[in-house]
Amino acid sequence: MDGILSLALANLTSPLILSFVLGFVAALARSDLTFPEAAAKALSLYLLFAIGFKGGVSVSDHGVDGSLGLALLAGVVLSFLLPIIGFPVLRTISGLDRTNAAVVAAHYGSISIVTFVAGTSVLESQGIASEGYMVAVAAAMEAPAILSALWLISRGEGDRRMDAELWREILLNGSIVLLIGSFFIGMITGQDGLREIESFIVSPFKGALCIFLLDMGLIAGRGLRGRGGGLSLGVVAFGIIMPLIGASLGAGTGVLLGLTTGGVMLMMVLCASASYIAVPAAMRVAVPEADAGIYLTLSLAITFPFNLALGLPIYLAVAKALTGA
Amino acid sequence: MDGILSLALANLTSPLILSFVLGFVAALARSDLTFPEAAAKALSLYLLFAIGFKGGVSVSDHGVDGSLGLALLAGVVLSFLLPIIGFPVLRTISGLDRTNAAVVAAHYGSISIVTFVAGTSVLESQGIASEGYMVAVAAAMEAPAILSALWLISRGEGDRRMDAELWREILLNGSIVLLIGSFFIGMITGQDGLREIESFIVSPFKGALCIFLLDMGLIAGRGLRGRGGGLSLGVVAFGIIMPLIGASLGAGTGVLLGLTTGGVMLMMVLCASASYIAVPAAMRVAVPEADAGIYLTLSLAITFPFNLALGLPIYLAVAKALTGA
Amino acid sequence: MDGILSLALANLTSPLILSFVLGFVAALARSDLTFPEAAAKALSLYLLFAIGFKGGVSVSDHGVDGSLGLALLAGVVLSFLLPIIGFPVLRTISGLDRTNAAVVAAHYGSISIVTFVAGTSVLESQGIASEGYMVAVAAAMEAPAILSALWLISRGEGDRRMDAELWREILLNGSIVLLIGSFFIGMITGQDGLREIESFIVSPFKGALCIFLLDMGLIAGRGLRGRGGGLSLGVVAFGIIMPLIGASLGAGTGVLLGLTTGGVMLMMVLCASASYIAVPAAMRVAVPEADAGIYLTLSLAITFPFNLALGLPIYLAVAKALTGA
Amino acid sequence: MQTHDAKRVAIIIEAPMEKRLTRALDQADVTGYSILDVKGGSGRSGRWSGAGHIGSANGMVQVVCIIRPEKLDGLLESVFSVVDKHIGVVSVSDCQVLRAERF
Amino acid sequence: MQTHDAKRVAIIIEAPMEKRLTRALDQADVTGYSILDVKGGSGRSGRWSGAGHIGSANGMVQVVCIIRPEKLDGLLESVFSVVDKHIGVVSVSDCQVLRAERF
Amino acid sequence: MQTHDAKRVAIIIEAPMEKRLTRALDQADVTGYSILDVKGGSGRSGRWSGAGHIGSANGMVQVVCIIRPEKLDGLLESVFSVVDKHIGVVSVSDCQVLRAERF
Ligand SMILES: Nc1ncnc2c1ncn2[C@@H]1O[C@H](COP(=O)(O)O)[C@@H](O)[C@H]1O
Ligand SMILES: Nc1ncnc2c1ncn2[C@@H]1O[C@H](COP(=O)(O)O)[C@@H](O)[C@H]1O
Ligand SMILES: Nc1ncnc2c1ncn2[C@@H]1O[C@H](COP(=O)(O)O)[C@@H](O)[C@H]1O
Ligand code: NA
Ligand code: NA
Ligand code: NA
Repeated sequence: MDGILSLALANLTSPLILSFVLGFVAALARSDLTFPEAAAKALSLYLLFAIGFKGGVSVSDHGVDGSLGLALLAGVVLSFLLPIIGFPVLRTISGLDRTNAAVVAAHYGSISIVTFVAGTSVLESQGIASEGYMVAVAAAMEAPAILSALWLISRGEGDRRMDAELWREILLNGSIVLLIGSFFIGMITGQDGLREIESFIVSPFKGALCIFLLDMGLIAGRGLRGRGGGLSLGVVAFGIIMPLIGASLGAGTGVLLGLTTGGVMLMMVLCASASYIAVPAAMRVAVPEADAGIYLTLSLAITFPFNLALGLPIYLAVAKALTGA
Repeated sequence: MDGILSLALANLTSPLILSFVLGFVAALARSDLTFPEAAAKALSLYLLFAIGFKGGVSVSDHGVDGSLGLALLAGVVLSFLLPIIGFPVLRTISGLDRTNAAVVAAHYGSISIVTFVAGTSVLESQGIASEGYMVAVAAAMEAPAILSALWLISRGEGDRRMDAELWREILLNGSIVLLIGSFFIGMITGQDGLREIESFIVSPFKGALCIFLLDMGLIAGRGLRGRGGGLSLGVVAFGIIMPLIGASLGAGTGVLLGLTTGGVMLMMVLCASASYIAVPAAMRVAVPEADAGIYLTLSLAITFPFNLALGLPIYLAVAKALTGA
Repeated sequence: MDGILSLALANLTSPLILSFVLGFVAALARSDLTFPEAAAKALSLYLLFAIGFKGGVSVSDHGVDGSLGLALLAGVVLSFLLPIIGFPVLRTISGLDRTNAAVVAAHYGSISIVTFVAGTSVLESQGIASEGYMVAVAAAMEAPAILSALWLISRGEGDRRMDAELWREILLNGSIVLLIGSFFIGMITGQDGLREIESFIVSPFKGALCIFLLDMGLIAGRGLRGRGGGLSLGVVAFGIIMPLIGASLGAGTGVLLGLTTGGVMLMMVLCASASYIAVPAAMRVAVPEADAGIYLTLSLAITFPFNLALGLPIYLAVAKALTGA
Repeated sequence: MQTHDAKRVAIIIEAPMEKRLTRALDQADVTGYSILDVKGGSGRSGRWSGAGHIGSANGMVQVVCIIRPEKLDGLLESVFSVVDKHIGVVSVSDCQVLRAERF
Repeated sequence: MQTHDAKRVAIIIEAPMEKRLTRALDQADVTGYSILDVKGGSGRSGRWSGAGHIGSANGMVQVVCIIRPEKLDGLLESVFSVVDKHIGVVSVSDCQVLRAERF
Repeated sequence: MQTHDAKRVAIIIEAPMEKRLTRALDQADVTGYSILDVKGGSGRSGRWSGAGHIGSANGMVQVVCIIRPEKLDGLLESVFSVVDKHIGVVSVSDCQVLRAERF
């Protein structure tokens, strides 16, 4: 308990979190501080490339064993399952209609790569290793949840809106392709490749992440100011309860798979985090009648900050306890 | 004198100034070299974040004493005063009407953060320390001058155009918020935080500043080509005289406050430099009838290059002489 | 032979090439992975600034001798000549009409600075030095080819479309100005200047180039998908044969000039590469009736990848053999 | 100077629907259109701004087609099939064009 | 396809005035508009270009509102109260819209 | 509110021709225009998208001029001299403006 608290405190006073807080506060105070869209996009591509590459290098260091396959499978299953678990919870505590509830739940089966990146960053500053292939698990968990949401909706209405085209779009969306692609580049080029571009993707990484989190804070704050008032208490509660449910399942799975402390923590982070890029884009197309104000705001302005500030230290402490580290 | 000359020469052949010159010449030669707006904006956010953070870390190292409060107060007073001093000078030598003269004068009470950054960079290459809190003074000096300008105008016309909304916009404008915010982050996280993101905000800083100054050169050159011909000799002269007046006041204040050599120099830089972001934006809204061609061009294409190329070495030499360094 | 193969293999598994391949494959698979235009532009300005600066520093280290003048002259002559050599070849194997053939040929007299940058990067990882002034040769070769193309067209039609304005635009286009300008900055500031901004322009360079090549892969892949099918076999063949013709002429010239191994290789790269920035922009204005789909696609989607993947190791092996290294 | 009657159709739609819309236009044989970025706005679903957004789920684009009057109905029908349930505004106005052979 | 008469109002105004304009629109009960970036231009106060600018003092934006004809006068009046002393161009044209219930 | 008849001319043209077009406008005494970015499109020469492009050879821009009706012919002629052989669409529509003294 004491460990969690001191960890939480260290986390809360890290430049990463403080940068997020700065953005958040600036937005709530209605400052005109904004980040150019192109710069934010470029920064996110940089983070994806770097995290994928480093994951690949780490796999090339330790070799691939059966656990990679198992972890991927577990990730896909969890991504399918989490919305189905979340859906009745959300319906019960919020009273959202079937469509909106299904769409919101889908976000929690998928993942937030920035939360994942922040998680690896916490591990790094504590000198805790983790399975490099967790990056691949992250990529694998992006999409399945979408299917669960559509199944939940169709049970009520009996129609489907997913065409082949939309599937292609989701599975080949930029984040997934870049993450997997750079993972493979890292795996192929290994330490030699890393040495060549280390001072681009390793040393400035944390600073770049600060700037990115500053922008995320701005977006989350603006979201909360714009729509936050409109979120019912039940919905907001879900945005905090669901990560904890997800993290518990992730913890169990991680331990069953025999992952390291770092690996268990990252699995928890993946399950606890909610998508705000891939799933919203797919939902806009497939379920236009769902209210984007609910799902985007909840995922960005409630769950993301919760995970960043409180979730990460909790998940790490639990992972440590479970793996006896 | 010899010291100034050799300093000026060293300054003039630094990559920073040469990058500015390159942009300036390219613009005058009507090259199509341009910097994407988003990239320039992102770069300026980076510079603000880095300079604020480093200032905060330095304050966390040396602790806060009464001098911080005094320096802030002095900065605010100077920001109020400088336009009121500049206004009659400008009226006399240029014959501008009251409104335009007041608006132009306001720019000289506020500050140019890039000139400030270039000043810290000159100090660094000479290994001269300065008070970390000068960053906070810079932020405090952004806005008061605007009030002076409006007071000068209203004395003639008897109206005011500042509403609460505009004040909020000015005081919470992006630059101020980012500067102050990152200053606090630096203060809270101190050397530990700095170590984490050093290779992002310290090592590449000077190179990034080069690129930014290249862009500033382009903008200044284009401004001069577009509107430069329209500036009367009196107005141009003001753009060079006023920085010297400001610097003198800054020097006196710095010495009175007992600042270090670096601190005195930076106080001079703040007083000598003219705003080209915060004040123009406010003036567009509050005094739309003033001619943006005059104030933007003067500040960007005359005063900024003057300070960068000649002002900085002069101010440093004076600061050294005054503090006996 | 064996040397070429192992070199080619090392080249093909470098992060640089793999990043390009990732972009290329993502585009062919119709992923929505895209790079913001502003970020790509900013990255290209960074690469130009860094490469120019480093070239200048290297000249300041070794001093300027007569060989610089000779190399510049040779570059200009080759830029004029290559389109005139390429034109009949292209007409013969592709049957393109005079106008389109002339315009396509012009691209091969000019140069691709990214191919050049990738070439210097290969040299660096092998620890092979090269003449710093090759950067200036690159800049000198950008434009003359355009004149040759217009001469080839006018022989058929008897008209010219180049006005003074267009010449100014071409000769002062952003890439040339930035390259030459930063070359001079590097020459003036030398090692001192380099030390100040090294951790901006040297250490992260290769990583930044990876990201840029990823984007080039996306563009090339999209080009190929969009228009690739429309390129006749003869045109495609030209896109591979012409670099080899150019490289041979470059090799001969480099040896005659007495360049080092690295210098010979870079001269080959310049002659082998095809423009996709300066020349297309000029042709859009001067020869609007030419089909941009042909020249842009050929240069970007055929010749650029060919040079990157196969050309560079071949040219290096030949340069080594010719200079006995 | 000789001009010809035409219609200018402007469609404001969510960015994730852009490809579907242009595909529908292609299928309706409307091969001329231009796409402009919309950087913010307001509608029944509230205000939004593109600033700082990282995904494309939140943005909108404006697609402008200039077409011969007789092709308007076909175009509107195929546009409608895409826009139907979606956020989006479709407006049509009269205009004149030079070089009618291009349309 | 059934269309309805509407007005398209396009306002080009300095970026620092954008928020004031949209606030005036909100107050005039005009809740539908889209904002587009203007990257350069020319007017009585000379030429300008957004390229490389770092503040927003220099830029302009275009705000487009499509409204029912009967709301035009109210809109113009509230726009005018903001645009009055400011740089800016206001143009109004006729158009047709689908789905009139949205306006 | 008092409005005045005017014409709105919208020219979509390749980015490398932008300066030539605005020069022609200046020479035809049309000193009011705004330039907007076009981020993609489709025409007789196929589809294109600005995404990721590094040169300007590939982009297009839209130049919008609002002018008094009597100046239209002069404008179109000088525009035509530039657009002639080039990719590009010119459309003209009627509009009303506030503050006619500005045009
Ligand atoms: N009347 C209108 N005029 C111009 N743009 C509109 C209008 N109504 C909606 N829009 C645009 O379409 C988006 C979505 O509209 P809505 O579906 O009403 O929320 C808005 O954010 C605006 O960008
Ligand atoms: N007649 C016009 N047509 C289109 N845009 C215009 C016109 N007049 C002015 N503008 C735009 O409004 C800005 C300011 O105009 P002005 O106040 O006349 O200097 C210009 O830079 C253009 O972007
Ligand atoms: N009918 C049209 N309506 C709107 N934009 C068009 C139209 N035709 C062409 N364009 C634009 O002009 C560009 C070049 O057209 P084109 O010369 O026909 O290939 C296209 O890519 C579009 O951006
Ligand atoms: Na999750
Ligand atoms: Na000042
Ligand atoms: Na060549």
